[in-house]
Amino acid sequence: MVYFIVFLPLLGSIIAGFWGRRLGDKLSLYLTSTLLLISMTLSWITFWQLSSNHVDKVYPLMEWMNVGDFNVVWSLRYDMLSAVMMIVITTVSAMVHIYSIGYMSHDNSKPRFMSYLSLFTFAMLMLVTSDNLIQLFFGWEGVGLASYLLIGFWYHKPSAHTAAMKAFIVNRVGDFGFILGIIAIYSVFGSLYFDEIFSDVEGLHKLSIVMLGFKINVIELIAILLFIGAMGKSAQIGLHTWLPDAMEGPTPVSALIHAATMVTAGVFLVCRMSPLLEFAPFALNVITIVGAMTAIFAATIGLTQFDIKRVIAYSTCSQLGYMFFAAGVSAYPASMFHLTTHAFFKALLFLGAGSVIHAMSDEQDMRKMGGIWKKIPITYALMWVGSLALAGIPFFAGYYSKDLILEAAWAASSNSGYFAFWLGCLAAFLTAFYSWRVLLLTFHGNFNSSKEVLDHVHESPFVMLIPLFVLALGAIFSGWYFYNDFVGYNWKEFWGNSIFISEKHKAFKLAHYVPLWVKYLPIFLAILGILCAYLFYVLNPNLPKILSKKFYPIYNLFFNKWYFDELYDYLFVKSFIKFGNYFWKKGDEGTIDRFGPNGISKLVKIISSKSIIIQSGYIYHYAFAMLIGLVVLITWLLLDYGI
Amino acid sequence: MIVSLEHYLCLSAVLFTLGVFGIFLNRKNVITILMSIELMLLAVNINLVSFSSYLNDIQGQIFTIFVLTVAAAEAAIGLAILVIYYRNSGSISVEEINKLRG
Amino acid sequence: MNLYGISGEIFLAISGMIALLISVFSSKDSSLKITTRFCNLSLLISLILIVLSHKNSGYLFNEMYVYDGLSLYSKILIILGTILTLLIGNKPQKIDGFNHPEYPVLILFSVLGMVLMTSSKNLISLYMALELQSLPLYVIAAINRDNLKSSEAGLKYFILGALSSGLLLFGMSLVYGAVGDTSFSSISEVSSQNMSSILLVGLVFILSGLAFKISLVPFHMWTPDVYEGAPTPVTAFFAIVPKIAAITILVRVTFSAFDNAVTSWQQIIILLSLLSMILGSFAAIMQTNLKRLMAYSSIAHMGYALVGVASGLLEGVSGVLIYMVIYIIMNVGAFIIILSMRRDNQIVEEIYDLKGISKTHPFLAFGFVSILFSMAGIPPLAGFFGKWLVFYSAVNANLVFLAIIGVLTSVVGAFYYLRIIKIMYFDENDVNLDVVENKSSMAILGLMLFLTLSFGIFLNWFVETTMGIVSLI
Amino acid sequence: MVTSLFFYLFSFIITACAVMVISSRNPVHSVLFLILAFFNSGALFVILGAEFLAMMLVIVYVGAVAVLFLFVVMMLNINFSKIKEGFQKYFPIGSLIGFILFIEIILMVFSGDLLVNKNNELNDNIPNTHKIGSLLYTEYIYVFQLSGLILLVAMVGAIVLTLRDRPGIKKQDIISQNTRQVSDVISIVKKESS
Amino acid sequence: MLSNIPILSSITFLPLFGALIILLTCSDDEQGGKNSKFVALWTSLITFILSLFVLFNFDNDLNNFQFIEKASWIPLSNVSYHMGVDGISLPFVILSTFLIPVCILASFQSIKKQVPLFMSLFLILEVLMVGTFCAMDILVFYIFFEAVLIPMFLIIGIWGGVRRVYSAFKFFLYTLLGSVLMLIAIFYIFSKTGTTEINEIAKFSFPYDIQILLFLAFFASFSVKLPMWPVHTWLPDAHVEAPTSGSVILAGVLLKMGGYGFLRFSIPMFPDASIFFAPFIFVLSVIAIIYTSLVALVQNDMKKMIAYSSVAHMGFVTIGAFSFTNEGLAGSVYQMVSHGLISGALFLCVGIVYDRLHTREINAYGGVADIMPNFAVFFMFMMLASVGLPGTSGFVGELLVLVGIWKTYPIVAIFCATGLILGAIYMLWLYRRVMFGKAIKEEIVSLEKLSKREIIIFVPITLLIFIFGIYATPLLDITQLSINNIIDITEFHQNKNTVSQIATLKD
Repeated sequence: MVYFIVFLPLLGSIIAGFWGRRLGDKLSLYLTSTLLLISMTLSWITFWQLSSNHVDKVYPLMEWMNVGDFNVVWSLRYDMLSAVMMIVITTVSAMVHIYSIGYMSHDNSKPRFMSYLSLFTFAMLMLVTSDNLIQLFFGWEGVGLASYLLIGFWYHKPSAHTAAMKAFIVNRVGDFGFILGIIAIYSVFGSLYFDEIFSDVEGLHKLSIVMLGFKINVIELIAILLFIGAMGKSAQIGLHTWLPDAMEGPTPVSALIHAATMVTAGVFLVCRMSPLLEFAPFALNVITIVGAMTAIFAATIGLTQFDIKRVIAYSTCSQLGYMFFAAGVSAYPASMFHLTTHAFFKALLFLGAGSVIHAMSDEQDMRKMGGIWKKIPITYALMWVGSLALAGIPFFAGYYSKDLILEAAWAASSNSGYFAFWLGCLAAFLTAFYSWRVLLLTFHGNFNSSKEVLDHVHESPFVMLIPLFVLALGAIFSGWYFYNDFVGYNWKEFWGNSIFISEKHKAFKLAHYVPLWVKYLPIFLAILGILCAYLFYVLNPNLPKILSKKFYPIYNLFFNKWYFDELYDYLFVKSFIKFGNYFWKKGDEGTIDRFGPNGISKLVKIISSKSIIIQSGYIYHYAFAMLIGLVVLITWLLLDYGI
Repeated sequence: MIVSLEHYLCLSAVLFTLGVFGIFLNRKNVITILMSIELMLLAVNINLVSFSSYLNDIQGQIFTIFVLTVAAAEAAIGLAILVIYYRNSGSISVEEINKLRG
Repeated sequence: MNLYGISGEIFLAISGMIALLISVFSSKDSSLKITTRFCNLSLLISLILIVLSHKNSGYLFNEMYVYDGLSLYSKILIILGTILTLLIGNKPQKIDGFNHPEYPVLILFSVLGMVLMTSSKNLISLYMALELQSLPLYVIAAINRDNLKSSEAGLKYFILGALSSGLLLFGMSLVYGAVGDTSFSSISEVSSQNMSSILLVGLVFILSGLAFKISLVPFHMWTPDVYEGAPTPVTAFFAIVPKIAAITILVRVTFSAFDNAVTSWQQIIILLSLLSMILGSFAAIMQTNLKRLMAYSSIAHMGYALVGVASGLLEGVSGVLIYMVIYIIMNVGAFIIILSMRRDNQIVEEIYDLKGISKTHPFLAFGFVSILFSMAGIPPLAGFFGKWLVFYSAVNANLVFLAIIGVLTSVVGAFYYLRIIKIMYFDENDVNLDVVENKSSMAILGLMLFLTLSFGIFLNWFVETTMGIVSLI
Repeated sequence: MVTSLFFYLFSFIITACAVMVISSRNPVHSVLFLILAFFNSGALFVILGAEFLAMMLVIVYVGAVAVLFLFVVMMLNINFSKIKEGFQKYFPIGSLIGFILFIEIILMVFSGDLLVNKNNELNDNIPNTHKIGSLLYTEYIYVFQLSGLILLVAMVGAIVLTLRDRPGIKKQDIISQNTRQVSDVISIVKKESS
Repeated sequence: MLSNIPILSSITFLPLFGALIILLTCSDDEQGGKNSKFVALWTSLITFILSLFVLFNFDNDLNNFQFIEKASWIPLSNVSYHMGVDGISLPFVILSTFLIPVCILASFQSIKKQVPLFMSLFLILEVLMVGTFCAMDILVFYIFFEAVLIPMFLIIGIWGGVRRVYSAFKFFLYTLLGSVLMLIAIFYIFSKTGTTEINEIAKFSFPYDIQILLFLAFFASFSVKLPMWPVHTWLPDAHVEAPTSGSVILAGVLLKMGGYGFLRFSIPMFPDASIFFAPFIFVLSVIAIIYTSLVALVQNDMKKMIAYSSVAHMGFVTIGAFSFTNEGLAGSVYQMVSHGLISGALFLCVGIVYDRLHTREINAYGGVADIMPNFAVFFMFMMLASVGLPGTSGFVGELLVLVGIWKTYPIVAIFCATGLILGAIYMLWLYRRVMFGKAIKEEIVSLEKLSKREIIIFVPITLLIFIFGIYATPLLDITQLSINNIIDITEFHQNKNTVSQIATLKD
C-alpha cells in the first residue's frame, strides 16, 4: 500500500509530463488528481491501520550505492512520523490538485503544471518515508527542484524565474549544511540508517573532533549542520529570503509547497532526528532561539506588506518559527501537531487568497482590493475560518497546537524557553493583527480598483471551493481530533519509536501543567490583536499612516524586510560577481595567462628574435662565433683538466 | 740553445692565431680570408712536420703532403666560387656578403 | 691485397668518372637526365656491392679503412638517402635554374667521400674522405651560379668549411703529436694511458671540426644561410645525407678513438647538444622561410641526436643511429613536399605560401602534417621514438637535466612545427600554388609517410640491429 | 746555435709576413707576403729535415696556389675598400678571444705533456724523399688515390662553376666547319631581269 | 572462446580501420562527407558494442587486470605491447566508446567542411583514448596519452571558432609541456626498475626524495590534463573554440585522462609522495572549486562557463583521489564518469543552440524554453545533474568524494561543499538567462525545434545519467576491488610513515 501511496503521484507526474500534450489538458488534469486522491485515501487508511497496531515497517526497493560501509538502499520507511506527514501531504496535495483544475483553467500548460505538482508530491513522500539520510536528501532536493520548477512556472515573468532561482540557491545553502551533516553522521556512526544511528547515539555522544584547532563535539556539530539544512528548507531567519519571493508561483503552489508541506520538511527533519538532537543541548538551544526569532521577525514584516500572498507567506515563516522552537524545547509532538494543523489552515488561507486573486483578475495588492466580501461570500467565510485558526482562537485547530507550543516553551523553564515564550506571545498578537489586517483590507472598506475589475469579481467555481471546504474542515477540527493522539496522554504510544524525548527534557510533559495565565495569555493577545486590527483598518483608517510616519525607521525596517535582501545582495551577489570578475580578469587573464602561457610564448619569441641577431649574415661574425665556441670548449676542458 | 719542438709549436700557434685573426677581423675582401685560411694550413703543416721530425716518424710528413694537396684543391674551388660570386654581385667586400641572414 | 671490402667504393669511384664522361659527351638537353639515372643506378649497384662486401668486418690499407656494421649501416643510409634526394630533386632542378649534368657527378663523389668517411679508422684517411665529401658540397651549394644567393651560400659554406677543416686539421696535428700515430687504435691506446692536455685540446679541435659538418651550435652558423641560398634540391641533399656521415664519424671518433676518454668528450658533446637543441628550437620560431626553418629544425634535431652520444652509452649510440633513420625519413618527406610546390614557377620558400593547401592538396598536407608532428616528437609518430631512445639513454647515464632540457626545447620546437600546420590547415587558401605531383616523388612520400606513421612497428628490428652494430665498435 | 739563429730569423719573417698578409690593404701585397711566408716555411722545413716537403711547399704553394691567388686578385680588379667604423668596435673583443686561444695553445704546448717517443726509428741513411716515396705508393695508396679524386673533384667543381659558353662570342667550331654544305650557306636567288 | 580473441586490441584499433577507410575512399565533397559520416558512425557503434562485450564479461570479483593481451615489442628493453582493463580503467573505456558515436552523431549537421577528415580524426581519437585506458605498459600508455594531442589539435584548429588558432596552440603546448616531464620521469623509472609494466613498477618502492621528484613530474602532466588550478587556463579557451563534439570529447574523456593518471600512476607508484602532497593538492583543488566557480559565474560565453565548471568539478576528482579513502576514490572515479556524461551533454546542449544561432553569448538568448520545449527539458536535466541533484549521477560522485574527504580532512569537505552552492548559482543563472523569459528576439522565435537526430543523441545520455544517479551499485562494484588495491598501498605507507615518525620520536 505504501508503495502505491508514494509512486502513484510519480506515475501521474510522468504521464502528465511526457505525454501530457498528447493526452490533452483535461485528461492529464483528471488523471493526476485522481491518482492523488487514491494516494490520499490509501494514506488515510494506512494511517488508521498504523495508529491501531503500531507496527513500524521498512519496505525495501533496490540498492542505490554501495562502497565499503557506505551503502544506501532505496526503501520506504513507514512509521508514525511518516504516516502523519503522508496524510498531511497527500491530503493537501490532493486538494491542491483539484483546486488547480479550476485555478489554472486559463493557463495553457496545465499538464506541465500538474506534472510538477505530482512530482513534488512524490518527492515529498520520498522525503518523509526515507529510511536513511541519503534518500531523505534525495527527497529533500527533489522537493527543492519541484519548488524551483513551480515557482518558475510562469517563466516568462522575470520575477518568477528570479524567485525560482533564489529559492533553489538559498535552499542549496541549507543543503550545504545538511549534506555535511549527513556525511558527519556517516563518519561518526558508520551508517546512514536511522535505526542504526539512533541506537549508537548514546554511546558516541561525547565524541569530538578537532577542526581548525578547535575541539568540537561531533553530535553538536552534526545537529547544527542538520539544522542549517532545516533552516534553508523551512525558511528560518537568515535563510528565509526565498519564501516571500516564492509567491511568484501560482497560488496552489504556494498553498501546497510554501505553506503546507515542503517548508515543514525542516521541522520533520528535526523531529525525525530527535533521538540525536536530544544529545545536543547546545544545538537545541540554537534551534529554540532561531525559531523564536523567526516567529517574531516574520510577523513584524507581515504587518507592513501589501501583497496578500506575501503576508501569508511571512505568516508561514512565523508559524514555522513556532514549530522550531517547540522542537528546540524537545516538544517534538507539539511541533508535529502544529505542523499538521498549520498545513490545513495555511493551505486554506492560501487557496482562499488564490480564490480572491482569481476573482480580482490576478490582482495581489491588497491596497487595490476592499469591500468585495459580498461578491465572494463563500471565500470570505472560509478565509475567516482560516484566519481564526491561524490566530489561535479557541476550538479552531491552531488554538490547540499553538497554545501547547507556548506552554511547552514556558515549561522548558530555560532561558531560551522563556525567550521563545515571550517572543511567541508577541508574535501571536501580531499574527492575529495582520491576519485581520488582511481580512479587513481585502474584504471590507471601499473598493480601490477599476470598475472593470470590480464587475469581473465573481465567486470561484465549485472545483475550487470544494478543496477549500475540505481544508476548512481540517482547519476547524484537526486540532480537536488529533489532540489526544498527537500530544495528549497517549502520545508516547502513538508516536512509538519515531520520536524520542530524553528523560532530561521535561518541557513537553510539563506543558500540560503550566499556570493558567500562561494558558490564557495567547488567547488574550490574539483577541487583542484582532481588535487592534479592527481599530486600525475600520474605525480609524488613518491610524496606520500616522503610526508609520511616527515610527518611520521601524516601519521602514519592517517594510523592507529588515533589509535582508539588500544585505545579501551586497554581501554575496555583488561580491561574488566582483570576485568572479576579479579572478577572471586579474587572476586567469592577468596573472596565470599573462605570466603563464602568454608570458612564456612572449618570452620565447623575444629569445627567438634575439637569438637570430647573431645570424647577421656576416662571415666574420660566423667565424667569430665558431671561435668563441672553440675557445669556450677548450677553456672549460682545460680548467677541468687542471691547467 | 737548441731549437726545441716547443719553438716550432709556438710559431705554429702564432701563425694559427694570426690566421684566425685574419678571418674574423678582416673587413676588406674575401681573398684575404682565403689567404688567412692558407696561413692556418701552414701552421698545421709546421706542426705536422715538426712533430714528425721530433717523433722520428714519417707519417706526419706524409700527412702534410696530403694537406698540401687538399689545400690546393680547396684554393681552386674557393677561388672559383669567389669568381662567380664576384660575377653576380660585382664586389667581394666582406661587408657586403649578407644577403642571407636571420 | 684483397680489395673485396672496398669494392663498392671502388665501383662508385669508377662509375663517378664514367658519369663524368657521360655528362660531358651526351647531348645537352638530356645529359642531366641521363647522368642522374646513371648515377642512381651506380649508387644502387654500389649499395648492393657494399652490402655484399660488408658481410664480414675487417680492415684494409693498414687499418686506414674499416668495414664493419657501423659503416655498413651508415653507408646504406647515405646511399639510400642520396638516391631518394636525387629522385625527388630530379624534376625541380630544371625549374630551379640550374641544369648542370655535373651535379649528380659531384654528388656521387661527395657520397663517395661520405662512405669512405664512415669507414675511416685513421686521421689521415678521415681527413681526406672528409675533404672529398665537402669539396663537391661547396660547389653544389653554389651550383646555381647565376643566382646571387646561391653563390653567396657557396661562398659562406666554403669559407666557414675551410675554417672548420683548418680547425680539424690543427686538432689532428696535435693528436698526432701527442700520440705519434694517426690510427684510431693507437689514439685509443694512448688516451687510455695518459689523456694529456695536448690530446685534450686536439680532441676539442677535432670535435669542433666535426661539429661544423653536423652543424652543431656554435658551429652551425653556415647552416641557415646555405640552406636558404642553395637550390632547394641541394638543400634537401644537405639536410639529409652529409649529417649521417658526420654523425657516424663522430660516433667513431668518440667511441673508437677516444673510447677511454669518455668524461673528456662527454662534456663537450653535452654542451654542443644543449646549445643546438636550444638555439635550433628558439631561432626557428621567427623564420618564415621554409628552407631556413628546416635548417634550424635540423640543427635542433642534431642536438637531440647528439644526446644519445652524450650519454656515452652504447644504447645511446644505437639511439642515435635509429634517430638518423627517422631523421632521414622525416626530411625526405618534408623536402618532397617542399619541392613539389610551385608558385609562379618558383619552388615555394615562404611558409605563408602554404596557406590552406589542406583543401587544395589534401594528400600533401596530410603528409606534411604527419611529418611535422613527427618532427615535433609527438607519439606514435616516428620522431617520438627517436627522442625516446636518445633521452632514455641520457636518463640512463644520469644526465637527467640534459633530457629535461631536451624535452623542454622540443616543446618550443613543437611551436614552429605547429605554426606550419596552422598555416596549412587553419588558414584560408588565398595563394595559387601549382603542385607538380610527380609520381615517383609521391610514391616516395607515401613510403615515408607509411614509415613515419608506423615506425613503432619496426622499432624492435632497428633496436636489435643497431645494438648488434654498436656492441662491436 | 746556427740552427736556432736561422730558426728565429725565419720564424720572425714568417710571423711578420703573416701579419702583413692579414693587415695589408692591397690584396696583391697580401699575396706577395703570403708567398714570402711560404718560402720561409720551406726553409724551416729544411731545418726540420723535411727537404721534400720544403720543395713541395715552394712548388705547390708558391708555384700554384699563390699564383692562382695573384691571378684572381688581378682578374677581379678589386677596389681598395675602406676599413669601416664597425671594425674598431669588434677589435678588442675579437683580439681578446684570439689572444685567449693563443695563450691556451701556448699553455698546452708548455704543459709538459709533450711526449717524444722514438718508437719508429728513422733510418737516417735513407733520404727523406725516398722514404716518402716508398711509403706513399704502398702503405698510403688508399689516401693517395683519395687525393687524386679530390683534385679531380676540385677541377670538375671549378670548371662547373666558372665555365660558361657565351652565345655572343665568336669561336671556331671545327665540326660545323667541316660538315658545312654548300646548300646550307648559299642560296641562289633568281633575279628577275627587268 | 572469448579469451582467444584480443578483444581490447580490437576495440582499440577497430576505429583505426574506419578512419583508414574514410581517408582512403571518401572524397571531400558532399557524397564523400555523407559516406564518411556513416562509416564513422557504424564503426564507432560496433566498437561500442564490442566494448559492452567487455563490460558484461568483466569479472567484478577478480582482483587484477582482465582481458590481458601481451605481445613483446622491444624484447631487448623489456618493453611490450600490453593491454588489459581493471576496475578503474573499464569505466573510462566504456565512457569513451559511448561518447564517440554520440559525438559523431552530434556533428552530422554542424560540421560542414572537410567532413571525412573530421570523422577520421574522431575515430583516431577513439583509438588513442581507448588505448590510453587499456595500456598496461607505461610507455605504451604514454604513447597513446600524448598522441591524443594530434587529433584534438586539428579538431580545434580546423573546425573551431574565431580564436581557434590561439586556443589550439595553447591546448597543445600547455599539455605537451606538462607531459614531457612525465616522459622523463617514465624514462627514469624505466632505467631504475628495468621494466615498463605498470604492475611491476607499482611493486617497486622508490626512495622518498626520488618519489617526490617523480611525483612532481607526473603531476605536471596530469594536473594540466585534468586540469587543476592554476594550470587550467587552456581549458576554457580550448572548449570555447572547439566544435561541439570536440568540446564533448575534451570534457568527456580527455580531462579524465588526468584523473585516471593520478589513480593509475601517481598514487600507487609514489604512495609516500602522494601522501606528502595530498594537502597541497587539497588546497589547489579547493581553490579550483571556489575560484573557478566564481569565474564561471561572470562568464558571458556559455561554453566558457561550462568549461570553468568542469575545472571546479574536476577539483572534486582530485580531492577524492587523494583522500585515500574507499569512498573518496570510488567517488573520484564516479565523478569522472558522471562528469564525462554531464558536461558532455551540456556542451551538446550549447552546441544545439549554437548551430542554430551561431553565437554563444548568453545575452543573445532568452526565452528559448518557449520555442524549444524538448530541448528545455534536456537542458534542465543536464543543468540539474551538473548541480549535483540527487537522482543524477553527479550527486553520487560528489557525495562520495565529500564523504571520503570528511573522513580525513573535514575542513576540506566544508570548503569543497561550497562548490555545491556556487555550482547551483552559476548553472541556474545560465539556465535562467538562456531559457527563461519571453522569447522576444526575432532570431530566437524562429529557432527550430530539436530534430529526431538530436533527440536520439540526448536520450541515451540522459538515461545513463539518471540510471547512474539512482542505481550506482553496478559501476561502484566494478571499481571496488581496484580501489581497494590503491587503498591497501596507501594505508600501508601511511602506517609505515607513522611508524617511522614514532621511531624518530623515540630517537
